[in-house]
Amino acid sequence: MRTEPGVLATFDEPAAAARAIRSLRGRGIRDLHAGLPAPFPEVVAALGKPRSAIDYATMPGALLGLVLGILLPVLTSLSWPLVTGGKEIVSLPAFVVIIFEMTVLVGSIANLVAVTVRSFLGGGTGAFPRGEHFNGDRLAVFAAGGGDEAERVFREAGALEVRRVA
Amino acid sequence: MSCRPSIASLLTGLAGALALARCGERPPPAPVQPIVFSHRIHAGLNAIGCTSCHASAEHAPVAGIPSMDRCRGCHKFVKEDKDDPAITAQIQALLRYLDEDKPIEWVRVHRLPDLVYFTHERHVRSGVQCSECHGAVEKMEAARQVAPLTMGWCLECHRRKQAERPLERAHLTDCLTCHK
Amino acid sequence: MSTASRFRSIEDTVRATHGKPGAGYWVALAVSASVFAFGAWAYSLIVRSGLHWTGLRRPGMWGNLITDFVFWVGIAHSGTLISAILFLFRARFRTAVYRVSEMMTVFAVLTAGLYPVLHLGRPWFAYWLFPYPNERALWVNFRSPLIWDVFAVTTYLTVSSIFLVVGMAPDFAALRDRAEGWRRRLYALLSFGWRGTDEQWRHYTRAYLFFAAFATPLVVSVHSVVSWDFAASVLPGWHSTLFPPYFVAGAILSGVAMVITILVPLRKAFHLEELITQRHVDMLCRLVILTSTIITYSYATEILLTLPQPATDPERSTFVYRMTGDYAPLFWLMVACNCIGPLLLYWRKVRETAAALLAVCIAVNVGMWLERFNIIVTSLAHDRLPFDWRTYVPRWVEWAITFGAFGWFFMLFLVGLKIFPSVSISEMKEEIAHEGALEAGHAH
Amino acid sequence: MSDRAQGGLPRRTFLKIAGAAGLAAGCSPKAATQKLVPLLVPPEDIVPGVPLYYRTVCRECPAGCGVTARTREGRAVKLEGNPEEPIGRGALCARGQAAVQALYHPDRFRGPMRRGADGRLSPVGWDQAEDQLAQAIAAARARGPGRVRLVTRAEPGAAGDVQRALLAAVGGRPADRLVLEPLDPAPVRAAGAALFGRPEIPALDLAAAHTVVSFGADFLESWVSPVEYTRQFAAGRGRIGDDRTRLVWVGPRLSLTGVSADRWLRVRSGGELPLALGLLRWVVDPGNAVAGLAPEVAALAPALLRLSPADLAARAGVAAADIEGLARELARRRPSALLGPGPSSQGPDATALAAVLLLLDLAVGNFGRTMWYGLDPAEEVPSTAAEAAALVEAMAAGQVDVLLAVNADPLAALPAALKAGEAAARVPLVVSFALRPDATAARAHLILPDHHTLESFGDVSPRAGVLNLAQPVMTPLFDTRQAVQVLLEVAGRLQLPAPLAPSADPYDLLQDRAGKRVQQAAAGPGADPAAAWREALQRGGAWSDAAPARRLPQLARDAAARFLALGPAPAPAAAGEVDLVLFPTALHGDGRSGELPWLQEIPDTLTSVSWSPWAEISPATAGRLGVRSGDLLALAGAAGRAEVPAYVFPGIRDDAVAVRLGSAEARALMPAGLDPVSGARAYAGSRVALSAAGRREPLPLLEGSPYQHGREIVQTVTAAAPAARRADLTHQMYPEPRHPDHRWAMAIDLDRCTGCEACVVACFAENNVPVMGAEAARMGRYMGWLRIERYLGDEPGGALDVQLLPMLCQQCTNAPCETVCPVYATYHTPEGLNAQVYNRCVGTRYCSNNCPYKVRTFNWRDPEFRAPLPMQLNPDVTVRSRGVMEKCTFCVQRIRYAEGQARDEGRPVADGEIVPACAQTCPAQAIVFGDANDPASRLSRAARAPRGFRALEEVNTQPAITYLARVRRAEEP
Repeated sequence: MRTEPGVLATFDEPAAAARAIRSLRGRGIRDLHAGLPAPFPEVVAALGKPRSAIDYATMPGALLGLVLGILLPVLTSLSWPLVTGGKEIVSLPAFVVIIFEMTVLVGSIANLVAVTVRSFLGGGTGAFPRGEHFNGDRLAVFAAGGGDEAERVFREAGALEVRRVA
Repeated sequence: MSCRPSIASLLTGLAGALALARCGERPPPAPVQPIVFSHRIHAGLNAIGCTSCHASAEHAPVAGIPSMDRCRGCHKFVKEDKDDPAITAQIQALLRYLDEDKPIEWVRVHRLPDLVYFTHERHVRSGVQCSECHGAVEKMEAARQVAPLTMGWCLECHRRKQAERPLERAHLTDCLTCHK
Repeated sequence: MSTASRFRSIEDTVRATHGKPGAGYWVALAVSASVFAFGAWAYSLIVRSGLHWTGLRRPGMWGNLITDFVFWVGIAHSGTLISAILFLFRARFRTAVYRVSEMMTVFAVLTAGLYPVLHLGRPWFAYWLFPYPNERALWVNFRSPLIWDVFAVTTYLTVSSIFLVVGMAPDFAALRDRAEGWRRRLYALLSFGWRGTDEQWRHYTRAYLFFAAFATPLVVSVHSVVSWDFAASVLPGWHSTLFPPYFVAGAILSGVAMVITILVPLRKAFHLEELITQRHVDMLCRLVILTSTIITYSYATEILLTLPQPATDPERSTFVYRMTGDYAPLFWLMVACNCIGPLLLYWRKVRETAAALLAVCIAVNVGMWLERFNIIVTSLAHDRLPFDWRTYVPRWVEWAITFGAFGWFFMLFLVGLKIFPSVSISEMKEEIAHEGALEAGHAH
Repeated sequence: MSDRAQGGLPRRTFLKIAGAAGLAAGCSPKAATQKLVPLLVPPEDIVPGVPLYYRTVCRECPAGCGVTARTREGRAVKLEGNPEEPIGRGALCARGQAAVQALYHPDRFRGPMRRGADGRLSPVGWDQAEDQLAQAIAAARARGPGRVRLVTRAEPGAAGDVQRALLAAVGGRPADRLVLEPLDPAPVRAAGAALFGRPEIPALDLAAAHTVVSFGADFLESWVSPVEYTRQFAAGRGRIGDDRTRLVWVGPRLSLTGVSADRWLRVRSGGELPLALGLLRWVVDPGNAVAGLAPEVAALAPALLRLSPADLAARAGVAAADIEGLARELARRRPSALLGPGPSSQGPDATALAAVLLLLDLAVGNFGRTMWYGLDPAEEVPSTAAEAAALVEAMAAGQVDVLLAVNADPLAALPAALKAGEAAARVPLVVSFALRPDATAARAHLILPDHHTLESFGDVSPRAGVLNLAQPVMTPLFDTRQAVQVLLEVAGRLQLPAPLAPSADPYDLLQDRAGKRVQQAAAGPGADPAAAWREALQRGGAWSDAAPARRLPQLARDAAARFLALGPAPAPAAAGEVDLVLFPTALHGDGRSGELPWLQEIPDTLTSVSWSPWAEISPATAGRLGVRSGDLLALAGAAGRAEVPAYVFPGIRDDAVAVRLGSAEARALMPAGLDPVSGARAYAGSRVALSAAGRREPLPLLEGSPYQHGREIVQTVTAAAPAARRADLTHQMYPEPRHPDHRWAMAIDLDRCTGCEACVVACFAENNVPVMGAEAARMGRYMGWLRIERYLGDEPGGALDVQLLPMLCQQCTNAPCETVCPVYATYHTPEGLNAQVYNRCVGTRYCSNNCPYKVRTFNWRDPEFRAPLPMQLNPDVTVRSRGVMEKCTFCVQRIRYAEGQARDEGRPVADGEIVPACAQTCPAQAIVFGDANDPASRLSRAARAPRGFRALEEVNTQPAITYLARVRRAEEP
């Protein structure tokens, strides 16, 4: 996690923050980060970052589950074939449940791993200044490498406080 | 089958069960017998065949342990070991039993749980060597269990034999072949 | 009132629920704990000398314990339904209530999961029900519905727990920032280093969507699988293709009823009125009415389809027995609780008076328990060979275990309330910001 | 399984008790560390793990069937019939098999005991005990004849001789020896004596009879020789046509024998004689022109025609048409057999009834075709009830100094009204030879426990030409001594002029009598008597088919006349009074085998009651009294009163109540009255006042609903419609599993099955099925693998149509129980068995829920086998621990054994080589077991019969068991 100097501004209205972000980006200051108590759509939209690519972890996970779900019952039934109730040794209809449950299970676990890596345990904090928390009643926008211009824009947008972060 | 919750029953799932399997596989050490009977001397040096003492192995479920009469048969004459006083001492101990007409209470070495239907006859007749399960007894001083005698161990052999003639040996992996 | 101050007030209300517990709380906790303890002791009798303590006997090999299992799995349903399905449908009213119902789900599954083990003849071999490589080279019979159960229930427990924990992380972060002492440390742990950067939110919201997407079919599947425990058999009264939807609807009915049963006192006790409003309650009541009508339909179908059969048909005989035989009173009580009772919720008066609302919802839960009891017990008591017909009456040990489970559930719940945020803070904030934006829009 | 449940306890107990060596090797290992105790000298032919068979004889009833005892490691584990022996022919009834539990009964006396001044029993040495007895006898002898009395069961052999000799030696009269056989049909002997001068029970061949009419003679349960009669009777069943043996049951109550009947004539109690006279009258009526009538009987016509049919019918309580119909049948279907009376019809006019029946037999020419005189050795004619009463009087009058009770329990067998207990209190020395505490032993001053039959030598000749030999199958368990030996040793201590026998050793005694006979029989050129004797011991006896006297019995002049008149009509019953019917059952007989666990645990076939006495009343009576099954009834008769739980049973007349003989209640109610001619006890002919006691004592019932509710579970066929209904199973979802070499299957002929429960006892014995006790039975936790389902009819209140369905695991091809087991504890073996692997079972009990036949039993708690009962456990079968499911295995251990044998001899398993315990012991041979893969096997042929159907076939479980539908009688023209 690199910490680079920049300007940190706090707001109490998501709308205001969104306004500031938009004008900053208009001025070419693009390295922006926000700290949000909730995923306010307007702010997220203003930052205009691409959609999360977490799918690329979840989908393979689900597929793996699917394969395991097929292999487990089939292979174990064949490893010691015992006839029960005059049914086939490999009776897929009966295995569908297992296949489905395994898909969901492994899929969600993959999903969990992915989100843990990207959003938890210090993941995904990017350049946002360490030690700064905005889970409460305020939200903050950090302009990495921003200077006086950034300060001015923030003030215009109606930031509650604006300060430099070394 | 054990009715008391074993330790393994408390921790369910893979880890616990594998642990269980492990401890099942370690055969116990040789027990202390009332008198030191040396299979090495009898079966090894003197090359006495297994079934000449364990008489019913070929025609009964249990191999049987030799009667005191059978011991007497030889030890009527063999009363000492010229060059090993230790052995003589043991023979004396045996002779005391014989004089008092008391049976020797051997400590059991090989045990299968009651839920298993095992017959020596079937195994011996189908050409399984005694040593395959009991090890090189003729090299042992005190008989000890060498094979784990666990289901997996039995099964390993049964599967091997079955693979030789899959069709007529299908029953080798049928549960009821070994479980009663 | 500025957005920020409303944010703060939300946090305050939620933090208030974590305040020093009053006498009432301790009494409730003590009661549920001791009920649980008694149930546990009663069960120890069975472990020590066998199931002869129960009223079970051929042909009634299943009774209270399995009834309880199905009942609790059912309870577990509403949670994921409300949080996941309604999330996908963007039903905003869920926001205020989904956290409580999710907590309920997890605790209910934890309760339900006990029973399959408890009812075993040799519970110390319960681990044999899991497929694990073992020295005996033995696996499980994947053709058995009971194995489907093992997979369904464990999967459901895992996924719904993940769903709950992940969903709470941002809230824990919010609480962490304002807490001191052990709470701060605990919340720091539970928030998994959440800092609420846009980056984190970006992946988080996406992942949350997927969890919801996974959980939704899972909810439907789990109770279908449970229903197959019966439907896959050849027993008249069990062997029915109607069971899966019928069971799922029933599960949701009992679950939502349970949510209301818990929410109504909760919002009183913790003054969550402005977060959990009457509107939320009304929406839940609609769910109850909807599912209750589905249930009524299922009952009717089952009966009406079998009655035309010849009188000698075992299927028909079983249903007639259910309605007129030894257990008839239970059957009609069930109908009253599940089919008639919920209709009262059409009246606003009933929905708004806590006592009446509670009465209806508790009645529904009693009714749903009876439904499972009727399905299991009456069918078994009246199988194909009349010579073997025999009734089953639960003994005190079984009742002790049944109520012990309620003790266990509420014990967990009460503890949970004091640690978990019982309303989703972050989503409430989002709501408010959203409304704020709308107002701003109107202002201009 | 659990240490407590089996293995451990049995073995330890056994070592303690028997101290036998080398056993641990044979028994299952389980205890923590085990000792292997070698034998000092190995007994030849006892190989641990290999069964060893001995032939001996059953003494549970006077029939005296031959027995094969299977022993393991020197202990008897199971009793089966002796296939060579002409009476049992390899079959053994429920009581016979239960004898092994008397051997291992936990309450058995460990040795001789003497009652001290404090009234408590204390061990005593044999010498002292015999001395005391000898002195007492010597003293009594000095005081004149009749001071020493001996009560015994019928001992047609050396034992009897010794008893007689001893009494004679001490100056006793023959009458001083009371042979106590409560159910002996003395009236039949008396009638035979009066009519033909033959005081015998005619030998029967029911196989030859086209119609059997039983006047209360429960010949399929306990009457005279049930196993033999069942086999003979069954031989004529299982056919569709007119040659099928038909059975007509006459009596106020439908007994289990009556269930096998094609027709039940509900005469009122005491109506048997009028009915019989009605039949005789019709037959001899010249107007009916019955052809081939025995002239001497035809000559009785004048006397008989004086009786009015209407009056007879009224007295019998049946329609005159029924009497005529039956008479026609007797005239048409010859030969036939008319049997009776039996306990339930043995009233004050029993001899008259017996006589009329014999006359009927004579009239229609049954003698020489279905029955013969001359085969009853009559060497041990049981004493009459009159003699028993006389003994009790003598005892009460203080005229008896020494009372010896040998294998007899007079205090329990005689009616309470006789007050035998009080009388015994006046006898200075009561000596009981009982094996375990009984009523007499409770009052005995000296207890000299006898060996069990399985521990003793002896000989029994139940019939001319049949000599069955008893020999020990194992070393005695306790410090007991065989009664004959004790008597001889006691005699030895009296200064007698000559010893009673050369030696007191039972074996010498056996050789001295039976041995001599056999060797004489074998004598002749080139014969080796010694070998003959050895062979006789090996085979369990010596049997010569003594040609019965072919010449017909001669009717003594005017002997018949006295039996052809009817006494005055019985007084009408007072309000609330009903006829008392006392009946024996297949499981308990006269009750002598006492409270053996199996006989207690196994439900009575007709009522499904276990562990409790019951009183049968008709639904109408129940309605009148306002009671339902389980409510206590108060029965008050002239003899005494008793309270018994009611069982509402449509198979009994409204004017009667029925109580099982052998129960304390029956004893209390048993009338002291006699049949004056024969001196036999008049079990029938008394009335009791019936009222509700107002209390309830729920009966342990096995039955749920006794009605089929229109489901046609048990099918019947008629000559008109000879094929059973089969479900259409042409559309199958899966291919049927292949059974490469064998597919074990079973066929059960419902037309032969009499519901005698012998198979159930065999199953208990073979498979270590636990006895759980009365509480469990009341709770419905009966553990039997095989139960006989009994349906009373189609709908409650409908026509009475009793059907029996032996229900055991159907070993389905598509077994519903298998698919639902999560751990493969139950599955389908390649040989078609539905296997249950106990040690894999976790106890979800889903299999039982999904079993349409509900044949799986669950171990709700650990079974308990009180020592030394564990010694009976079959080592080839585990004892299941609590929490696991169990069920019928088709005796897989026997299958395994036979397959092993075959493999050793390098040959395929032969058809009929494998016989499950139930099939082995079935006296009616109703059960056939075999390989369904072999189209030529006996099983396949039986199962192909058009009568064949499968239980609940529509469920498509494809059972391995085929039931052969019972044949309904074609209506009489």
